[in-house]
Amino acid sequence: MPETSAIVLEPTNNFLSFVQSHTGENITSCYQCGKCSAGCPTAYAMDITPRQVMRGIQLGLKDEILDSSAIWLCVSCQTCSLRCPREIDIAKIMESLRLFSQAEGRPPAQREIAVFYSAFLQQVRLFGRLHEIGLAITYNVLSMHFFNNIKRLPALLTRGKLKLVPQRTKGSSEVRQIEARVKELERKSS
Amino acid sequence: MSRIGVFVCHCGTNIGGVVNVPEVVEAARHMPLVAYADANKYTCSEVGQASIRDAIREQRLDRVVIASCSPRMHENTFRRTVAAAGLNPYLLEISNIREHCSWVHSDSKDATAKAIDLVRMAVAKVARHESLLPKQVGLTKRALIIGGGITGIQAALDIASAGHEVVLVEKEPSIGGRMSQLDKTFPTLDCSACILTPKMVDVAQHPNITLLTYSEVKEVRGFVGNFEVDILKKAKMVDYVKCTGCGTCWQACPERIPSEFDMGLGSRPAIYIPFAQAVPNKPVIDIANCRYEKYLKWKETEEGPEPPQCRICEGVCPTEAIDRSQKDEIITEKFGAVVVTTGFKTFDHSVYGEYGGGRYPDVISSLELERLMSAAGPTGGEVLRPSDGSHPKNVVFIQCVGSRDDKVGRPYCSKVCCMYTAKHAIMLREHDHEVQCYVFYIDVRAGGKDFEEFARRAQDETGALYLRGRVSQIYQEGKNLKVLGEDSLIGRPVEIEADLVVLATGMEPSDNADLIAQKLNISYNTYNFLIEAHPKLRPVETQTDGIFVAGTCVGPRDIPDCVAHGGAAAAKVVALLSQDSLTTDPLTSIVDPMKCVGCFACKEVCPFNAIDEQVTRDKRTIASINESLCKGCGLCVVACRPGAVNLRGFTSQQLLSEVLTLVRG
Amino acid sequence: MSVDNGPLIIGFLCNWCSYAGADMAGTSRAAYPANIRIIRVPCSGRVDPLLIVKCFEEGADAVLVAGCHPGDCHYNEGNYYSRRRFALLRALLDFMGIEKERFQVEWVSASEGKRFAKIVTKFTEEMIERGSRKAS
Amino acid sequence: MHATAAEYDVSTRLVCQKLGVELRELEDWVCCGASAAHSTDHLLSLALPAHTLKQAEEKGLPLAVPCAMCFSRLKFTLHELENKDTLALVSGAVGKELSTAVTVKPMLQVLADEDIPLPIAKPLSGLKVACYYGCLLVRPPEVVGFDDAENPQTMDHLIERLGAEAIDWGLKTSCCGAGVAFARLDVVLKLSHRILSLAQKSGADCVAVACPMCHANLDMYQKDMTVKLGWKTELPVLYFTQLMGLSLGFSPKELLLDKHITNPLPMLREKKLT
Ligand SMILES: Cc1cc2nc3c(=O)[nH]c(=O)nc-3n(C[C@H](O)[C@H](O)[C@H](O)COP(=O)(O)OP(=O)(O)OC[C@H]3O[C@@H](n4cnc5c(N)ncnc54)[C@H](O)[C@@H]3O)c2cc1C
Ligand SMILES: Cc1cc2nc3c(=O)[nH]c(=O)nc-3n(C[C@H](O)[C@H](O)[C@H](O)COP(=O)(O)OP(=O)(O)OC[C@H]3O[C@@H](n4cnc5c(N)ncnc54)[C@H](O)[C@@H]3O)c2cc1C
Ligand code: SF4
Ligand code: SF4
Ligand code: SF4
Ligand code: SF4
Ligand code: SF4
Ligand code: SF4
Ligand code: SF4
Ligand code: SF4
Repeated sequence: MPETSAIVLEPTNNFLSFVQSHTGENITSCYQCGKCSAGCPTAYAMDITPRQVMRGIQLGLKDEILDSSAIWLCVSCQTCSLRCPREIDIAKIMESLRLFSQAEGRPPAQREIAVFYSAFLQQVRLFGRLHEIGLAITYNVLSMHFFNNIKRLPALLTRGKLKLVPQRTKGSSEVRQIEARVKELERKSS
Repeated sequence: MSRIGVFVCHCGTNIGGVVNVPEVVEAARHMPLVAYADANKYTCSEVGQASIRDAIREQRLDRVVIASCSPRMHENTFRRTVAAAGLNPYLLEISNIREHCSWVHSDSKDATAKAIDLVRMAVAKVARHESLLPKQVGLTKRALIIGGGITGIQAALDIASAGHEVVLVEKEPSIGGRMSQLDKTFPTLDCSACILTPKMVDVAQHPNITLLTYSEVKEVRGFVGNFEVDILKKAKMVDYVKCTGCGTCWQACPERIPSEFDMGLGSRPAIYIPFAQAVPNKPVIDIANCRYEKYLKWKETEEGPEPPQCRICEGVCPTEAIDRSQKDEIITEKFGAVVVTTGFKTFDHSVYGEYGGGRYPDVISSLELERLMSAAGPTGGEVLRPSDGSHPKNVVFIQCVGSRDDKVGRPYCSKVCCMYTAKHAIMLREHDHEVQCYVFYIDVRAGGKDFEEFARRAQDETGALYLRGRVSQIYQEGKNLKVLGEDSLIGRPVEIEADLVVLATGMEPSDNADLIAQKLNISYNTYNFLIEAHPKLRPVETQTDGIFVAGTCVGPRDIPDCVAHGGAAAAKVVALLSQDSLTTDPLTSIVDPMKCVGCFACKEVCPFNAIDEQVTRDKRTIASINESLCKGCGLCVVACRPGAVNLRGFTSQQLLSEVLTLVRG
Repeated sequence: MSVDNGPLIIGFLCNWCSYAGADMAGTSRAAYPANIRIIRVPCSGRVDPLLIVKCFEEGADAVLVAGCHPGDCHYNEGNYYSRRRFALLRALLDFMGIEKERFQVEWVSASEGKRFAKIVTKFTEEMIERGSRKAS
Repeated sequence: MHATAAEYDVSTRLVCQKLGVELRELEDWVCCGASAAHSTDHLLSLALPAHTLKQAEEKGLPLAVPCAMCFSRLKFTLHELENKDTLALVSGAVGKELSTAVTVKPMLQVLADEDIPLPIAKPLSGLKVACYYGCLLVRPPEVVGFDDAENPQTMDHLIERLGAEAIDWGLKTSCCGAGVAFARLDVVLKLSHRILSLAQKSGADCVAVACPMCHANLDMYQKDMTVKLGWKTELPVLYFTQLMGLSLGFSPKELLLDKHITNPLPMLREKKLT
């Protein structure tokens, strides 16, 4: 952890209780076995491993955790949660930490990933589903191949007749409405 | 009319300093039925006890209340005191005015008022006490031991040496248990067979021990001192009187079956002894796999292709010991005590999909490694990879597999695997100096005499690299295995390419441990480990008198602990069997035959199966309580709607009178 | 009844755990109010719900039943039965117009002397606050 | 769920047609937001998939989802909506009364159904396939409720029914790097390279996938792997629906097999499957 002086521990660990109550996960029960980090595909690239993220929360090292690259490099693959012997949902905690970090307006340690995420949402907002050109403009590190062949993203229904409906974008206005309502709800609750 | 005597104790200033003792004595004098009241400085002292005895005689008292310390402290002492004065010892009630009064209240007035209440309640209760006689029942001076591992062997030898008869029931064809599968043993590295075999032979030769191998306990009836047990003796198809154990048959048998003893790494014939030093050293025929038995089965229906009629064993046996007329047989035996030593099995690691789920031949369990290292094992003591028979050079050990893992429902520590992994690391290096061992651990638990030194040896002298972290995944890559872990001390993922991975699989109780427990009416926990009467103070006793437990069926432990445990259980059994009769506590429940309607609500709740059905002379089926089994919990009393059961010493009338005296004043 | 000040509380304590726990409170001099009168029973499963009803009928202000922690019962499963019975009793008390707060069930082990004292102290204070049943 | 690739789309439709599985596209689906939404806003990450679920519910039809990420989010949403408070909250956000009475299945599960007969025209004999499921199709098991999380078999059984050999290998469910490709290509390269090289070492002629994102990561960057990680060969990465299509008698062209970055045609020709 990027701390050069000794860790000064406070008798009350607000960060731990905050994370625990918001995720419903019992982080105290982590016994630091490292199985999460051992199986994490991106741990090698993280500044601190998922196990150390858990330990950091146990110690209340809020800044180190919320400013870490680890929370942004986590790809939500669920491997850690699947195997944790203490049945901690680490992936869920990582996800929450990203939210907390953003909510505090911290500059993300992995800027590109965070930017990509918001570019992505921007797309959904505009078109209801992904539009490769739009994303390419918004996110300039685009590899053209990736979205080259994308026509639509079908959620398909089995049964009934095969009836292909041309792509519509009615969804996008719905997304904007949903987003507006989410914002409203969140404003009320905070 | 009763003549009750009340004796109030000062306990120096312990009681007297807070409670106004003279005031309590004075109040007692005016309580109904109280004929005499007095105070004592130290009631439990010889002087104090003498004054009670004198008062009983002089005042012709027929019931006594002593207001003093907790009954848990001196009830038995004072029972003897009143008995010495000729009273029935159960006509005594103790009023706890020290622990429950003077020691917890400081206000003298409140404490005195409370002490008077407590005495009044005791007086009301004692008036309703009856004379009770502890019963004497006879006992069978024989012990049954279920399971012939090292624990059962030790217990059998100790009980037998104390002069009592022992029957040792073992489900396998040989005794020896898991220890017989081990190569060397920590922390001294003695050869397991070398220290175990002499004990096994002692069991076979001891005049007081009857060995019933290939047998199982079917049913248990009765109670302490008087158990009746049905034992199933499975057909061995070999006449042990004629058989000399010459081995001709098992060498000739053409059938090959994976050997249970070698963890499936080797094979055995259909007529077999599990291992060379087996006791008894005589074979059994595995009916399910014997060719001729299959042929006989086939004859019944003639469906499918006809199997060969082998019977080679019969042909070669020089003593004509093969006896196909044998049938499974149930015998009934009587015992005074039972010791359960059914041991353990290792956790089945195939539930760990991330470790290959049992698919990779070179991911083996530690017990399999023991067989590979054993000179008597399938590879003659050479450690060879199961996949291709090559000598592994990079060996990864993973500790805590199936232990300390909520995900697989095994949160407990198996206690021996840190140590045996260290043993394996040391021994692999002894087998082959080029072997590099890697040990993934969470903690190295080496509590025990010479254990830490031993575990250090693995790290200091063999160059084994200990890595702190639990492995997340193993996968096959070409001929080798890729192991993904984290070194949690440096905080980085590590990858190792291994030739062999050894999983230190945890301990769990043998199959059917729960069924055995149910038959014996003893408790077991969620993992089926048997529950002792008290984890610290009564480690080998159970809640059911006369039933004892020892060894790994109670919880994970190593050989030294198993031997100590087996010996401890034996000592308890010997203490029990050395009595000529057993005294039963008379504070049991009793059924009023006139009130009982035969609903058996009582029977349903009784935790000790103490309630039987009984037919009265007028042909009604009613409940009857076996006083030897009843432990006086009183559950039945509350369950009985018509109020036909009552618990001696705590009758419904007594409890009610305590309440009424208290509330009405 | 000689509790001059405050409520009368009857405590039924199982011999193996809670009675011993109360002894432990004594041994460790963990003080608590003197309102409670303890009746020893072999097991919390021996306590007949009807007896508790009787206590209230006769004018007791509160009843405490304490037994071994679930799983620790000296008789294997006695406290398991009592747990179920007392849940039913609570509903019944409500029906009879007795505030169910006046009846409390606790699990106290033989080593929890201090805890026993705390439980009794708290319970007594609550009952003082609630007042005597006669008065109300 | 970034979008579905044409190869997947086309081959799925062809196969469905052949098998008589009839598909209807939701008129109005909304992107689940994938990891982007759940990385940044929890409520939104539930509301977007909930909207899609609602439509399926209104139609009374089960959802067959081709994208693993999308499937995962829909299942997660269903799982979270089990909680009454969450249900109310998300209903508020979507502006409709939601329920959890919708069946959501991955396309793989729908098409691998053993009850649907496979009129095999050309068995894929001699073809060794490494079935790659990726992480999200099977995880977490209590949420997705589909196959074994460590060693799934659905696709393997299907591939065997096509006459090919499904090899046993150890990285079926290892993560390929998912959506970090844009920002941290190095990470995706490393993870995908590990997967591809194990598949190849284990004797596979190709990798079969069931998700557009898995496909993109494994198929597109093999050249980059050669440059950065010394990946010496190529390993075709096909949609399982393309393999189904081949065995059902469609031509490589129809199945858009020529559109992949790592060209599978030489390999298929060598195996005499084209
Ligand atoms: C890989 C490994 C290495 C080990 N190495 C060491 C070591 O180096 N040093 C050390 O001290 N400890 C070691 N141990 C631990 C040691 O094996 C055990 O402590 C010991 O063997 C337990 O003995 P037991 O008698 O309790 O049980 P067991 O040996 O399991 O014996 C139980 C017996 O009961 C029989 N049985 C079971 N159920 C029934 C039934 N229903 N009816 C009749 N019979 C039944 C079984 O067949 C068996 O014979 C090791 C354990 C393992 C797994
Ligand atoms: C801080 C601490 C906490 C512990 N907590 C626990 C716990 O929670 N649970 C647990 O299970 N264990 C606990 N233990 C361990 C436990 O205390 C011991 O296992 C146990 O008390 C040992 O009992 P013993 O009879 O062997 O020895 P001791 O208790 O030492 O008894 C030996 C007796 O022999 C007497 N003696 C010594 N020499 C002679 C002589 N020459 N002649 C005559 N008499 C002699 C001594 O005066 C002493 O009375 C704890 C230990 C410590 C230090
Ligand atoms: S796997 Fe679970 S217990 Fe182990 S370090 Fe990670 S979070 Fe902690
Ligand atoms: S969910 Fe995140 S932290 Fe967990 S293993 Fe996957 S990438 Fe690593
Ligand atoms: S009998 Fe009990 S209270 Fe009386 S002196 Fe003895 S120890 Fe003290
Ligand atoms: S050949 Fe006969 S005597 Fe020899 S071991 Fe076999 S059964 Fe016994
Ligand atoms: S009959 Fe044949 S197969 Fe059966 S035990 Fe004898 S030799 Fe072996
Ligand atoms: S003894 Fe060691 S290896 Fe075994 S479960 Fe305990 S800590 Fe793990
Ligand atoms: S519950 Fe009472 S009435 Fe019923 S059988 Fe038992 S003793 Fe008889
Ligand atoms: S008192 Fe308890 S042990 Fe005795 S018969 Fe009644 S329920 Fe059974």
